[in-house]
Amino acid sequence: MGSRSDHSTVAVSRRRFGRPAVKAALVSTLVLILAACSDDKPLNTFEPRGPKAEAIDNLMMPIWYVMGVVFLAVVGGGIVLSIRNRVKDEDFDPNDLPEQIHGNTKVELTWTILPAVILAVIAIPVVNTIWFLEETNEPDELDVMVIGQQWWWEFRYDVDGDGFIIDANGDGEVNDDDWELPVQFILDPDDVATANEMVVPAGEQVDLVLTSRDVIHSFWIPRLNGKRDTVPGRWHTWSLEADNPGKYVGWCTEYCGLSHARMRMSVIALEPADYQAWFENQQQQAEVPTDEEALAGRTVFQNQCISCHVIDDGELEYPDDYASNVPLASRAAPNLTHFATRTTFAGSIFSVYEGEGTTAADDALEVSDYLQIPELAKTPETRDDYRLNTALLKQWVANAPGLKAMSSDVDPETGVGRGMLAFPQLTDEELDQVVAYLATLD
Amino acid sequence: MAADTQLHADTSTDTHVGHGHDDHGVHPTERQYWLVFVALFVLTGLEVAWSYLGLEGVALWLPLLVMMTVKFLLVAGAFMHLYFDLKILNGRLFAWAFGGSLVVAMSVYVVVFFAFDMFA
Amino acid sequence: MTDVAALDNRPVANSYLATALDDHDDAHGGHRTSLGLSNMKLAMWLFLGSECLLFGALISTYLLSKARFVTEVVAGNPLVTSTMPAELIQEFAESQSVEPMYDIPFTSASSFILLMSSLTMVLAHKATVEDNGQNKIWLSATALLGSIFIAGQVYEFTAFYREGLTYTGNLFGSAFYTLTGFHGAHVTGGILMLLSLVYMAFRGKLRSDRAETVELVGLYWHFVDIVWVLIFTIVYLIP
Amino acid sequence: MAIIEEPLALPEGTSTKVERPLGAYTRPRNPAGLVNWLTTVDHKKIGIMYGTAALFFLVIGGVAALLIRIQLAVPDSQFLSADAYNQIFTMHGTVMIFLVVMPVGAAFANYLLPLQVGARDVAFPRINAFSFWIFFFGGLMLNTSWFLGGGADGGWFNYAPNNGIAYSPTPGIDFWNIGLLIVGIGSLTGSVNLITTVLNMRAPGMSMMKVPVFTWMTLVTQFLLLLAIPVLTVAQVLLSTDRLFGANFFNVEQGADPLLWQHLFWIFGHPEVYLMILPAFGIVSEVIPTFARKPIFGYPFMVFSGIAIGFMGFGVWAHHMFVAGIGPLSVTAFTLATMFIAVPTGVKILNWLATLWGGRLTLNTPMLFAIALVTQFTIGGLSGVSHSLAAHDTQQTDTYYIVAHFHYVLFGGAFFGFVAGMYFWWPKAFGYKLNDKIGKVHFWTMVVGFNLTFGPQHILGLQGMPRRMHTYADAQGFNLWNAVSTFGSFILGIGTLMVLFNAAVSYRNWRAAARPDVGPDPWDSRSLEWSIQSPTPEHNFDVDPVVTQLDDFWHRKYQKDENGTLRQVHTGDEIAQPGNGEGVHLPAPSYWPIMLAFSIPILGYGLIFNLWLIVPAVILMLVALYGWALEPADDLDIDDHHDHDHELETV
Repeated sequence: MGSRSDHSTVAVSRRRFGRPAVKAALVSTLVLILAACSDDKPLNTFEPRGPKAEAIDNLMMPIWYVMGVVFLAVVGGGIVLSIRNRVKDEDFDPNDLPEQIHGNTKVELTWTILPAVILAVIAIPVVNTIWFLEETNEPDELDVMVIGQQWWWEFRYDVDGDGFIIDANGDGEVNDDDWELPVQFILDPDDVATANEMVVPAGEQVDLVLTSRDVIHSFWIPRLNGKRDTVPGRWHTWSLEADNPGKYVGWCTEYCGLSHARMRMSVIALEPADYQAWFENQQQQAEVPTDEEALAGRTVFQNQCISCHVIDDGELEYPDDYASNVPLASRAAPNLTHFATRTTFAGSIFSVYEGEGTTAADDALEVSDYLQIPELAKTPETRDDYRLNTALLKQWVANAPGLKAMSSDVDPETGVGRGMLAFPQLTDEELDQVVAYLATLD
Repeated sequence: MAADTQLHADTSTDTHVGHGHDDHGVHPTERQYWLVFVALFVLTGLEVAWSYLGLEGVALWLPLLVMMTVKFLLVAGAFMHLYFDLKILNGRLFAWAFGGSLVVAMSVYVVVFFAFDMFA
Repeated sequence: MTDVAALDNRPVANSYLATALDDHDDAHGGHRTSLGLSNMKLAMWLFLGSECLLFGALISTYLLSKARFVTEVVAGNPLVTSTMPAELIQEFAESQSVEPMYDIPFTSASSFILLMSSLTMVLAHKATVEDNGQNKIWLSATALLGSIFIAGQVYEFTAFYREGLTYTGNLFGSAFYTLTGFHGAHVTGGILMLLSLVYMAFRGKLRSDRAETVELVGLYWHFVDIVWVLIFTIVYLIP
Repeated sequence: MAIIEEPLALPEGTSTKVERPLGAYTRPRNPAGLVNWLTTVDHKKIGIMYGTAALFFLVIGGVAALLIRIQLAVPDSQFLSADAYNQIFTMHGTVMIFLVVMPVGAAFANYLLPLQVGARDVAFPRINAFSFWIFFFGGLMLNTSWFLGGGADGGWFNYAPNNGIAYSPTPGIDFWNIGLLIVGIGSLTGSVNLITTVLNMRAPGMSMMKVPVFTWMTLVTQFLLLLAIPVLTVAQVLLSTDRLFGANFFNVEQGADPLLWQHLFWIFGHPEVYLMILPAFGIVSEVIPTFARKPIFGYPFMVFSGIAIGFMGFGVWAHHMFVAGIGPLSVTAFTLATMFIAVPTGVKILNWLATLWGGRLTLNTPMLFAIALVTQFTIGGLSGVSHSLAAHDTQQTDTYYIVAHFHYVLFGGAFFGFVAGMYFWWPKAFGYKLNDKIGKVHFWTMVVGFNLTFGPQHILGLQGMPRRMHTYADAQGFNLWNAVSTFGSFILGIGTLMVLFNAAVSYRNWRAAARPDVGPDPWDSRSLEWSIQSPTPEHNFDVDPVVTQLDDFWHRKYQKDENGTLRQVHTGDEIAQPGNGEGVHLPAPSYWPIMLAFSIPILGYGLIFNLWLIVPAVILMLVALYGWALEPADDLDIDDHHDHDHELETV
């Protein structure tokens, strides 16, 4: 029953096993970290590009250092103490007892109170930042409504500056009571609706109103601000601002079901003048195409797509029960009125145009070209840089659930499906026509 | 019981050796039970009457909540013997177990109400 | 008795055998208590503490649902509503118009009955402690009063249902029926326990040595009563 | 001596003996083999069964973890479909939390609490058996969902309204709801039982401030369970009625607020987090003093910081909802509350370090794992501080940074602590030590694998990789660290399997060496469980140990000599109880706990598939309940000639 004797066989192997392995692990970790720093990381939270994200970063940098010191002290302390105070089994003597310290009230009070004081000091900037992030503009500035939906984003721009609702109850002013009426009377039909790409002016704070059509999503552009959930039945406020023009990508960050991983979005910040041009274009109705193939595509659209998608050209006919809601407010699917001005589709996972800098995930887009892309795609000299992604678009229209997991069965009770249906009935020719039509929507 | 006596001398006060059933403290008399019941009856009557006065806001719910709390304390204190348990050794533990849980429950849910702007 | 002979070749000083208590006490194993309290009673109180959180959550859910039912139902989620066919919206609006019409005198009477059952419960306990043979009467009375309360609740539910307040119709209905239903289920459980005690009492097996059993059922029963005290005021009297 | 009464005398001529409860059964008598395990009410066997069951579920959760890592090893992976991935990550979290970490905590608690407080068994042995069986059946039921329409796919947090029937029409979430409701019943009864045991069954002289730290931490844990489980129960009842009967609690179209689910879930969920880690804190607080040959530094601070952590655990739940839109005022309040929870946690870590300070350390496997807990948990604690700051949390929440954080806390913290405890108490439970050499290989494999798996996830999260993604794209810069993480996860998988390997090898060697006696006190330890033979005799203690101070057993071994120097005056083997408890009266085994536990999942299947199933379930339940109530807690005829217990247990 010797309590210690069986240890001796083990002691020999320890030194040989431990140290070099640890060293090797440390060195290789360091190398890996350095290698990783050179990669391109469009979502990196350490590279703020707007005042709100910078505020978060500035709050944290000193705290990271404090944490680093604590980390080294505790982990290092643990390792050093273990090695220094170690008694080898062969040296073990039951009567070699260390001093039996039961505690030291002063020391313990110190390391209870001191961290509490440090935390109390840290709390001041922490609380300040919380309230800074919540700050919004005065009314009348640009507001964008962000609507999460399985699995894409809709953005509505308040065109006339009267908010997102109209005087629905007829009391002479637009106020909170108007929210209490069903939506088709609420959402301002004059607003601009777009999907997956939010275009904003650079250097200006954009206030967001966030909600959701189905489940909880979360809107997050890491380089511009932290995230905020979009919760059905609730309207949250949040804001973002980009210092400079550029493309800033984000990702839905609240688990929202099947294709949560494929629900992305981007913010494209333009020079204010460019933004103004973009905005004015978005307010225009789509033109009825003159090209024969595109016109045929419009007919296919009218027959197959119109119960979900909206294209506002003033002439397409919509089902009656949605009459009050069209033309601009979209329903369960993206508003396609200016589809060709967007660079991504399907929850920002696919590119509308092929070519350098247009992949959905990266942020290398030449934003200075952004407004011209539909034009450039048609011009023979530049067509190779921005070529419409026809094959992918056709595939998408024909069988969207094949490209992105969706539960597109229609709920018999509400008539709502989640995600886009497959259209096996469309012929290859019809698909070509639809895509040709979509290409005209700029 | 000599061993017990010896033991009590050198151990902490909150530890005792004994058998089950040591917690039979003083229980109320039948008369006291009836009195408590009458009080509950009267309070219930008062509550109903108050709700018929047509008051609104604080004037309505504050007295109602006060009367509710008194009824609560009467049942817990007298019928559940909590008041009498306090008089037996360690009997306060029952009140702690129940009251502590009650306090946690109330604090937690009141905070939830705040989070939902229920008091706004 | 511990076999002391087994200790022969062991040093006795400092061993636990040398400082053991009277061995006779020890043999009662599970019945030594360090607080001088009964295990069963302590456990019951802990369980009731846990129930506080349970009913707290249910009452909170009810209050929240009621608040939102009154002020925000129609706003609901307009974006979802926008995708609903018009007739569904119509149906929805109708379901929201159903409000409960509390019958305060009726509920006051059933509250009173439940309070009275608490009185009979303590009297049953007292009768058991005193072993005066009356406990079967008081236990039967308690079970009977509890059953009347449950019958009243069934009647109330039926009346509300006929007025159109259904479990699935709107948020308020779900919350109301769940809260009061949970309480009703607790009362029913209590009645089952009481009936078991009544059976034992009539068989003459519920003597003073089992007073604690009656007390435990009593604690549960009074707790259920307390919950109703809260529900009656919060749900019925404060609109 | 008013509080010490003579036992109540039985009325003359009465017998409480119930030969055949309900006329159908005699209770199991001295059963052997399987029947013994099915009907046992012995807290030690129940503890071992908790551990074994948790190991079984660990395999399920671990395979799910490896599938997740394989899927994420490369961008745009097609290994798993989105649907399969969502089920797997949901079930991984659910199984690991409810069916692995919690029951392992329960295993240690069941085995050790009665021993550490010097009791023969827990307060309610049959309820203890019931707690285990209902946990086990609930866990099995949850996992049958794999074969009955698919696992839950809403995440372990299962946010409304994504958990509604409209968005998750398969029965997976119903299984999640009802399975966990059933598991929760076991946790609740278990907590009542263990709290009563610790408070009311301590050995003579053992006041609360002489109770070992492990027992204290487990006591706090059980209080957290007691108060947190009912909140989850309500949330799951609301959700079940929504899904199964068309109620409207989370129906947004009817005005419901989805945040109600989040509040209820996290009021439960945050105490849940602490109740997973606290038992491990308790374990290392036993292991470190033993192998440092020093008392725990600052015992009262350790105890009160544990209580503080438990108490504050109920006041910080909304930090899981910083970005959910609860308003800046709530966010500020919960940020402050959360930040200050770092204080008691920091106290614990510093006190462990202070225990190491100046100690004479034996660096064997349990000690290595205990020190690893201190360091790895510190990393998790620090990352926890970084997202207690709500502003910063808006960048971190729902990213892999959080995944890294809670794996450092739950794996590097709780799990390492459990492994330390396993190596430490293995000889007490089974009579032989686990091989220390293999143990050290096991240790290094796990530490390296663990850090390779979860360390890189810090970087991924800060680089913006969200959680719960079945795939990611090539151009997002996540490729390298995901590959490293997957590589690490396989090392970790091997490390985890070495638990089994070590147990098998050690057992074989022990058997080959003709089962040498490891002795009652193989580690020269401090608390009461080492003052009895190994493996623990069925009756635990021959006589009630009388306790005079904290670490009473150690102080009987080491005393000051005439010069005032501390010397070993006895070895543990010399003064341990010999294990021949004659005339000791033990609670007898019973069929009813397992029967009652078995009836409840049938009820669950009934709710999900066919309400008629409820009828046989309720009949079985009532039979079991009444059988239980009519059966005496102790069988009067089993190997016992002592005067009998005369009290009927009614619950």
